[in-house]
Amino acid sequence: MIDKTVADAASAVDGIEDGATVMIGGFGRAGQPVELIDALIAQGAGDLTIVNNNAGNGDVGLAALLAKRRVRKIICSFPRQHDSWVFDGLFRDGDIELELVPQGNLAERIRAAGAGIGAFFSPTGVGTQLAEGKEARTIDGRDYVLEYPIRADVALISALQADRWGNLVYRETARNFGPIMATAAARTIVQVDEIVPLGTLDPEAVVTPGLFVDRVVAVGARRWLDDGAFVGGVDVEGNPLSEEVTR
Amino acid sequence: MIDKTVADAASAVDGIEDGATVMIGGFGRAGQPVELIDALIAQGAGDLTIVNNNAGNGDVGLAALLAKRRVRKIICSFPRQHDSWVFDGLFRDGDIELELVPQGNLAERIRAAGAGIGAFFSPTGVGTQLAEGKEARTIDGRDYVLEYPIRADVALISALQADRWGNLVYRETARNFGPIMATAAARTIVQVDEIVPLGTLDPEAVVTPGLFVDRVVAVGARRWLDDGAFVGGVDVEGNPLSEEVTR
Amino acid sequence: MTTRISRQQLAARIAADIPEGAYVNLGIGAPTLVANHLPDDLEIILHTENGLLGMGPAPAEGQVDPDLINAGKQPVTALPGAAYFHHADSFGMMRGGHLDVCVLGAFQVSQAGDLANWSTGAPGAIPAVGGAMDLAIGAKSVYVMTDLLAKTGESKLVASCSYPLTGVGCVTRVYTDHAVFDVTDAGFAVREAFGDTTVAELEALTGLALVDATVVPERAKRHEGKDA
Amino acid sequence: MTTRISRQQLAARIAADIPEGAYVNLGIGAPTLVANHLPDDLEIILHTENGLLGMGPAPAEGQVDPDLINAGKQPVTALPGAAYFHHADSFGMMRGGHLDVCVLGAFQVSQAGDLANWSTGAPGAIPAVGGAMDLAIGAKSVYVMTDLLAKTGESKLVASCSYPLTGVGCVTRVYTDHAVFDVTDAGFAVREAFGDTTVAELEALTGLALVDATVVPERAKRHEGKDA
Repeated sequence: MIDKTVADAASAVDGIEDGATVMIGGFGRAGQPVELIDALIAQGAGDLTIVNNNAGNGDVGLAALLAKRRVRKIICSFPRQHDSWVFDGLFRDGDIELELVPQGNLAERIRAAGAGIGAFFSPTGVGTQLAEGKEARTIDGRDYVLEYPIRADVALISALQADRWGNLVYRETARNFGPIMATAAARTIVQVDEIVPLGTLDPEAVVTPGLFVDRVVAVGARRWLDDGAFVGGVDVEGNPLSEEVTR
Repeated sequence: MIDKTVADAASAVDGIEDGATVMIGGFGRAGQPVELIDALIAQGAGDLTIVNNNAGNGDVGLAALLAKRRVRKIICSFPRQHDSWVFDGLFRDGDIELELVPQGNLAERIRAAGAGIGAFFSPTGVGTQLAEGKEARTIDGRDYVLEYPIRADVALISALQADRWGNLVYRETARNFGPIMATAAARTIVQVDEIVPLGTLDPEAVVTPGLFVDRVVAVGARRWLDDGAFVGGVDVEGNPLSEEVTR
Repeated sequence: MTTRISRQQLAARIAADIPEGAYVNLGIGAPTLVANHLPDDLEIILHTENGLLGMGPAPAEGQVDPDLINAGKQPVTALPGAAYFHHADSFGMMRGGHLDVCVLGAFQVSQAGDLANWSTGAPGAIPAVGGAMDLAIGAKSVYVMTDLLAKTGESKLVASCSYPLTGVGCVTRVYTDHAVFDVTDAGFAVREAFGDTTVAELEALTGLALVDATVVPERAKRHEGKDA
Repeated sequence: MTTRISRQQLAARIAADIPEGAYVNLGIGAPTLVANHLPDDLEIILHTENGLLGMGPAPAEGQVDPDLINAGKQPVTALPGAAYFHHADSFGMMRGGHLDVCVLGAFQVSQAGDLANWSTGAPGAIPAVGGAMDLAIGAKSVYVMTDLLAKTGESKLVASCSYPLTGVGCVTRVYTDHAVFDVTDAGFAVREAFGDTTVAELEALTGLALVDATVVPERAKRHEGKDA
């Protein structure tokens, strides 16, 4: 019997090695695999390359991982935010490497890795600083730059429900990077609100087939869904965070 | 109020011009837009370039369109079948041009057109006759050939249900080429079993957002779903077809 | 002194140019104000690049759902007829030319339609681009919403951008507090000057030679796109 | 005369090499027979490139659903845990190296692992390739299922293919009615000879120098892939 479920978040992140490239899903807080990031912090792997849309917020989650100096390089589209002070400090001090990628190229490069595409010509970024040094070509009168796949050793993503084969459904805009990161990593680790029996998920509505998933851990319903509060993270000291959703 | 529904298949295909490139969905009979193809035959456009996985079966649908010599060129992966005698005859007589494309490259080239990708490096077909004359490149130790998008003036596809915004859900393996062809054509025309009220389709399960759809026509439940018989096509003489499903 | 309209008036002015049935992406910041001015009796479908078509207004008090946010990470709602999708599909919609209109802010727009809106290029600044470059090149019509003059008094309409570019030749039209400008092959054309503002005054403010939009056609759309 | 096993025995032999949890694509024709020999008590997930993971057996009499077919356009069923997807996603699974095993037929396999199975190259033949080239390069392990000898008596294992290629260096292992061969850097290695067949007899049949698979390791998999 195939059973990709594991008992807890610690088991889920077991074996992530120093120097690994780790994709982390989520756009802002939606789809952020909070419990898996906390487990990665506890697990201790360092010298990581992180692929995420942002570079951490406040002092929790990815920002906490950065604060512990576990991250050598980050590949993202939008590091600078009002609450990205952890990344900002590391970057100004030259303690973290940044590869800035336009968000759509980031998504497409991840998708290309999962789909076995060797490289692709994108019109995004043409003529800008972010295309400097990249191969350019005019095709049918339009200008493009050549973009390469982004692969990872591990993807940490969040979904709503899974079955034991690893089939996933997401919820609203929390879907964001999860489905493509799941395809682009050698090992895809997923936290879900709940594991449902095989055959429960509508095969027409499965977004990520279990083919792409290696480990699934149920972390319970996100309490934010009940009371509008975002909880579940830990701060730099490891203390639980309980914070109202920012409007 | 946005309303992409049209009254009948004839209205749906109105305006397709001589010389147009027309994508036709379906893999075998699953997802084949039978009523739209019949309407295109009646509409009369010729000198067409057709993009389809196959090149017609029996004497109906796409085969009937070919038999009426409306098709100048076909882009497909698998023209030769046990019942592709219409195409076979035209091809042997030099009366139709064939661009043979491996099925995955066909799908990815259609997807690239819809996603604004200028070209992409594919590992499929490397070192074969079908890659002859194509630009080749080794990336990270693997060999690839450069493949270009396939765009169309019109896509004719079939789905299960639509709403008046053109959101689509499909049924089982009848999904096949519909979602990608919908993105790659200047005008996407869809036949569905039924139009449902806006808000009926689960936004998590919509496969083709209405953004990609221009016209929708309800053709009623395919009778095959009721009695296991494939009907709805016409033969070369324009007579209705009623045929048991081939095992 | 030329006539200036308020930020809300400008949002309303842009909203008035968006036809029913349009698929529209409103950029982070001021462009989001346009949504408040879209007529209730017209169906205009909003796209947010983090994976939603059919975005609705902000939720009522106590109805915040942190899984349902816009590109600015603010809580939103979804309308009947909405659809969710992942980031690759979402940016495929944009890059593939399927959106009709995108409204963006700007630091500078050049008379060739180049847009600079992601970085001032200041030394030591931490860069962040997000979806700006994808939005700039993706929509059939790219509208810029901005004050004509920066806070320091310089014109944001320029002969050529000094700030780092977001996109080359991508802007269709610029809506400012003084006037609406089309980007044409002959440079900026004044499509509409607000109140008693004159073309001569706009030329003085921008330092550019301006043409009359009524005699120079709007720049051709760059994508074939849908014809619905 | 060497020992030969039947087509069904060969299908069973291949099925025995597929572990639980594997994602498997069975090509059109003889390879589909392998499905009948997969143990009922093991979960092995079948992929069909026309958009289904979790494919089940043929439907019962009267239960044919023409929307639910396999790549050979035969009616099939879907198991609990199945998922549907479109063609670009389906071939992305294959091209991206996510399938563990693919079983294909062959006209010829070269000792470098080249596969020829889509065209005899005969003058006037109408070509058709379907998904063969994608399957050949996509799976982590590409197994060929074939008679060792063509009907005309020539070996299908060859020094180099004379028929048009489907894929270069893509075959992992060849299951024939006489023996199982691994493709190695040293050429074909006899992994298992059926009955009283000897390596010398196989060398005579194929005209190739063969090595013993127990002394030459299996070719390394070409994709990193999943480690689950």
